[in-house]
Amino acid sequence: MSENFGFSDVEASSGRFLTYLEAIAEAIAQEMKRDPDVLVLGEDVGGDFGGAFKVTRGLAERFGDERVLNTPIAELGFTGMANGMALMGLRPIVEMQFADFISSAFDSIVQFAATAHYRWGGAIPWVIRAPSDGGIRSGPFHSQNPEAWFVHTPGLKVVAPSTPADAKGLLTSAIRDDNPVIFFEAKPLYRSIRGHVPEGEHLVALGEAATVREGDDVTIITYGSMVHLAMQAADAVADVGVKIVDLRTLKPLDTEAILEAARATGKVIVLHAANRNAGVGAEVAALIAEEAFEFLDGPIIRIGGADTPVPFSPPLEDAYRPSVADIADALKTLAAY
Amino acid sequence: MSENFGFSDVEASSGRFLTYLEAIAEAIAQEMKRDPDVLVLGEDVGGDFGGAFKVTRGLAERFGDERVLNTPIAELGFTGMANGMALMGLRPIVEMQFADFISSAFDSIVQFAATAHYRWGGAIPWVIRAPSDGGIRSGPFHSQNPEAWFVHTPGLKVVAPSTPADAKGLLTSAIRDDNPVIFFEAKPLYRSIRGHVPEGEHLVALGEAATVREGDDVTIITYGSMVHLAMQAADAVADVGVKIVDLRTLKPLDTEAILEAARATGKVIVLHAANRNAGVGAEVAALIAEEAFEFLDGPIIRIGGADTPVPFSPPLEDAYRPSVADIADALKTLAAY
Amino acid sequence: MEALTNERRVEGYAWMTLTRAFDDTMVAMWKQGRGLGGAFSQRGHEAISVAAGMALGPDDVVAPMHRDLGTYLVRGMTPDRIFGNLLGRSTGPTRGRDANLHGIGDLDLGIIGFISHIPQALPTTLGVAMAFKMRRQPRVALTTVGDGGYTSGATHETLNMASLYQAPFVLIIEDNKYAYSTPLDQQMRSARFAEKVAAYDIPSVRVDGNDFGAVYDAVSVAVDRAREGGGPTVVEADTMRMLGHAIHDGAEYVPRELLESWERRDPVRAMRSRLADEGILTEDQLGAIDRTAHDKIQSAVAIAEAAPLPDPATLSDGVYA
Amino acid sequence: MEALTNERRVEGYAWMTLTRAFDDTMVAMWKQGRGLGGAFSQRGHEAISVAAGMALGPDDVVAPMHRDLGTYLVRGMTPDRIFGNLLGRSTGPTRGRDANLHGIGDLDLGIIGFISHIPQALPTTLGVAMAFKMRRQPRVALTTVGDGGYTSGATHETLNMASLYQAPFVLIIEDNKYAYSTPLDQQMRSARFAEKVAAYDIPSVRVDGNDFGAVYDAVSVAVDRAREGGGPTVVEADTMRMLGHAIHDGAEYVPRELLESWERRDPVRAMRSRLADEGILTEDQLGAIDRTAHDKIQSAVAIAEAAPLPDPATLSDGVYA
Ligand SMILES: Cc1ncc(C[n+]2csc(CCOP(=O)(O)OP(=O)(O)O)c2C)c(N)n1
Ligand SMILES: Cc1ncc(C[n+]2csc(CCOP(=O)(O)OP(=O)(O)O)c2C)c(N)n1
Ligand SMILES: [Mg+2]
Ligand SMILES: [Mg+2]
Repeated sequence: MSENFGFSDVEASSGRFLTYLEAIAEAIAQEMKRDPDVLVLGEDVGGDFGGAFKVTRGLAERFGDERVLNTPIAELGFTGMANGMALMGLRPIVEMQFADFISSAFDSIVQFAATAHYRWGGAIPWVIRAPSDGGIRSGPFHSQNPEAWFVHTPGLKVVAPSTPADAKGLLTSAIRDDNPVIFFEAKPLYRSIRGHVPEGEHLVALGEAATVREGDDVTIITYGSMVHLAMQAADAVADVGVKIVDLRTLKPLDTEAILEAARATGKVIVLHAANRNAGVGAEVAALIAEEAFEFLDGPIIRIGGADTPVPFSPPLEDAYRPSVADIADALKTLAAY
Repeated sequence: MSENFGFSDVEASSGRFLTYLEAIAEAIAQEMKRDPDVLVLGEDVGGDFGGAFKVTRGLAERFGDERVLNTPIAELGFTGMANGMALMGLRPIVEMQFADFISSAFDSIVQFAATAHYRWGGAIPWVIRAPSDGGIRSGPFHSQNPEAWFVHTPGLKVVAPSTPADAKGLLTSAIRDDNPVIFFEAKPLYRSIRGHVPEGEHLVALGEAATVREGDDVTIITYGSMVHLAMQAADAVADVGVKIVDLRTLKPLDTEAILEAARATGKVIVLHAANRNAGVGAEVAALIAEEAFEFLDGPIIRIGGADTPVPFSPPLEDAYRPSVADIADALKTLAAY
Repeated sequence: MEALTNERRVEGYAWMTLTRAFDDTMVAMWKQGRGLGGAFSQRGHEAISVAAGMALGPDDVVAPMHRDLGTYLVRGMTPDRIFGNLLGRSTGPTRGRDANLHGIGDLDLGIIGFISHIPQALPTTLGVAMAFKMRRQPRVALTTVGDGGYTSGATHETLNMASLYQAPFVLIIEDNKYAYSTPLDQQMRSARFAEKVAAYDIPSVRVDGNDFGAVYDAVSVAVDRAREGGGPTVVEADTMRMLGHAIHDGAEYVPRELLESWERRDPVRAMRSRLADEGILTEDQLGAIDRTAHDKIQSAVAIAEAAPLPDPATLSDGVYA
Repeated sequence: MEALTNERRVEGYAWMTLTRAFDDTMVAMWKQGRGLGGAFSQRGHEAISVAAGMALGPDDVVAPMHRDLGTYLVRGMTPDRIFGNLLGRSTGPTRGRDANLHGIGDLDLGIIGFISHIPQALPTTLGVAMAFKMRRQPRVALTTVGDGGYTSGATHETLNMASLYQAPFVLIIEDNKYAYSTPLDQQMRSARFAEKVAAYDIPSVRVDGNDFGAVYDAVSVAVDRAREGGGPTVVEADTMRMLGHAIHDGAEYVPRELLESWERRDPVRAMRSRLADEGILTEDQLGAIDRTAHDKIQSAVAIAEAAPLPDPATLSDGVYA
């Protein structure tokens, strides 16, 4: 892997350590145990196999094949099927084998699920789990970060955790939420980071950002795997006081937290791995430029992927992807502004 | 219709007047005559019928059924078919019956067409014509403005003309362009505006915005049907000098024109009919907040649709959609800032 | 299955008459400019939509489409609510949010609201059926698709999964000869739907979609099979779209002879004469049913037209549950 | 159709051997950590991919999938270029942009590069066939789909349109018993593909996918029919995926007996013994072919490993044509 996602928390905090992947698996198992209406469906999720990333391994044995349902290759159809299940009060957790394939289910998500409650009161309490993000040499179709399509679509909720604890807490909240929630898992974090995760029921409210580092000079607003790069960049530029806001939920955005941080430092970097152009960072920057204009002491710098498909070869993918150096440079530029 | 799209040009200029729809039809017919590789395909486009909006009426008789091909209801499949045709050098013009149904073809557009040339040099010279926009009481599924999904997707071009002349000139350029171009037609303009349209070959380059009104106080950056509302609002607020930039092409954006206008007036409104949240306007505002920060004399105000599906009933749709009054208020606010 | 007694047939005739009266009135209103936005006439589909509605049990769930007006009515959605939706009133099932018959769902009535995107109702309805199956409930989910919608990918994905999972799922294919302006022979090489679904190992039957009794029996058999764990069934209903795709559409592309031949098979009149010929109802009784239907629709229109439009302040209500 | 002479069979054996040698070497390299990203073994598919490639004419176009390595080789894509792609080198057909066999298109060789999204190659290939038809060119377009891809919506939309338009389109269904970890019986209720495509009025034939001659003949008939204006054909190839879905996958979910029974039907060994038994080639001659294949692959790997990685400055090159 081109990036070190080593998460300081591993050293720092105490207690029970799980990987990002283990935390997700734990949330699913605990919710399936708690609520018989929760089920899992998707390609290869069932049996002993337990999915391409093994997130659902062991669930079939524990909860039965019907609640851990293998589907054919039919994203549009099985996501539409989840819509119907959800209308009847079930809480399907749909696994996209890779986030890249969520585009195959597009109508079932953006046209039906996103609008049913607004139009006629049909609630759709499902969660789509989408293993997203790159940096691990998987090429254009196994590295995508498609969250912006869904953040732009009214009626959806979009979540993107950066730590094991948040992954468990946000997924638990997403499963209990009565709306369609798309849960973007940063697959480069699956096994590369560990963190302290509360053992029992653990809920992190949707729609609440977290300030994961305090600082007075520059704010970095980011989410997912990039939170860890931001941390490393902040460590690297020790003389700059860096506040880091982990959005955690991308829709609805925690506009208050965003604006508060922007007002506090007056200098803002918006960072994500998805391509920069018309990405979620554009909304964050535009929000600040409109609502916190008087507080700005410098341009709002956006850092994100290039406006190309995600290339496969290491030199190209490294050039495509934001790096610690890119972030550090932006921090210096703004600090000196 | 809730809005008056009456286009001053109708009175103002001289010569040959066509509706927005006639201008589009003329571009298609002229390009089909000029280049035997150009063909039209989609639902109900053929025969005497000529499509839901009658844009392709008469083409089948003139150019034969094979070049004006009726398709089954299979957007994913017939757009994918257009990909293959285009790889062989044909130039299919794919009609989506309504822009709202473009989501059904999503994979064929954002995964295949958008990436083929980058990945292995396979050029995809098609145009998708997408009748978009609302204000005409058509409800959530016949009123959408989905351009942001495609502006965020690397490898596509996105066009959204506001006048008959631009519609002809941009469509002609789009057909001749060697890349996949999504051409968003503002269907409320189809028959509601007329304008002078050059008779013969008429090309408007992709990627070039147009300043359609000069003014020193505030810039409105917009496109499509909203250009006409911006004009009306500027007329209504006579004491404010309003510069209006019609983007015309949304991808690639004419960043120079945007920044130049922002620098010139220091006060900017970004306006579109699509829902505001993470829309194209967010990219425009973020670009300005990053590249023209020192020139800004006020917050960048974004005006767009609400973060809801497009509602059907007049009072709701009018509340959903930007109005002349909304724009005029923003002009006054910024002018007074 | 509830046997098709004469009482049931009379009931069916009453629903079909109400459906036709609704349709006639709607068409007239829209032509007079008393409408809002577009509207779809279902003329010719009365036997299918009413029989489907009547063949279902009270706890079953249905996702009717844009030509299935009769199903909504039979399931208990009142004409004034539907007109309220057509006219964008706050009293319609979508409170002015969705257009014409789109989205007029009401789970209390076991009705799923559909979206334009064809054929989204199929996988949704399969999911409803799967919920019944997983909960071991003796309930059935039914939806319909047109000849046009049949060619769309989600139809294939749904039929394959419905068969794979043996879900209590019933699909009625409304073969009404056109998808908008496109005739069957420009949609597929052959249109023997019942044979096509053999590819999914799903039993199917083709019926005269203008014969109420035939549709009722076929759908009842399918519903019973699904309820008893026998899995999905497809009912292919042979019918004709008698007016344009929507009211703005004059349908000049449809050969007049074709319409005339089907006009002779009008489902409402056919039912009426059967009941008369078999001496089940007198002309007076039939006339009374017709007048009742007409009066119900007139008062429904009055209620809907008098109803308020939604308050713009409610624009963002209900985006989230 | 070019008759399957003994010369052609020997040629076929050489291509199958080269394909197998490539596959063996690739698997070994990836296990040794000499690979980059993931890789798909096609072991067991050699007869299908080579026969398909050989049955096509020089001007025909093919969109091979992730198990069709032999087709790329037969069409003239050299092993060093393919290894170059697998290793992210600037010398691969995608210049380091796409991964493993994805996107290794080259229109000069009549090859379309595929994307992951299954089954996108189907509508794309239909479009190629439609271009040939519209231009009145005697050319054919061929692609393949797995048992898994068959259940996806675009397969249905493509087969329906291919039949409707009578396009010169050939589809090979590679029934290799699994879609990743999911066996046939969890994908569809029955897997008689040849019967299923009757729903589209498309002629089809089921062949032993491990028998080079059988596949060659069936595909040749299909290609000839398409070229002569007879429209599309589906060839169902009965075969087995002998290794995991990709190299990281141990495929513990596949019963060992199933693999053993198919191992006895190994297409490369089967072809080899036929040529030996029929006295067409001596053991020495066969050994020479095997050694040549081995050597070609070794030098291809050397070339690819020595090739440069792409220059990061080229990141944005080629986004637009
Ligand atoms: C995905 C999609 N594409 C296009 C349309 C536009 N459209 C609405 S109804 C219709 C024709 C449907 O024909 P059919 O399925 O036969 O039903 P019918 O109207 O004949 O009852 C079309 C093309 C749509 N609703 N959805
Ligand atoms: C739309 C989509 N969903 C999921 C995947 C992930 N995926 C890649 S190959 C594969 C299995 C394909 O099975 P099959 O079509 O039988 O081909 P095989 O690999 O067996 O040759 C899956 C699920 C994909 N590529 N595309
Ligand atoms: Mg029809
Ligand atoms: Mg397979």
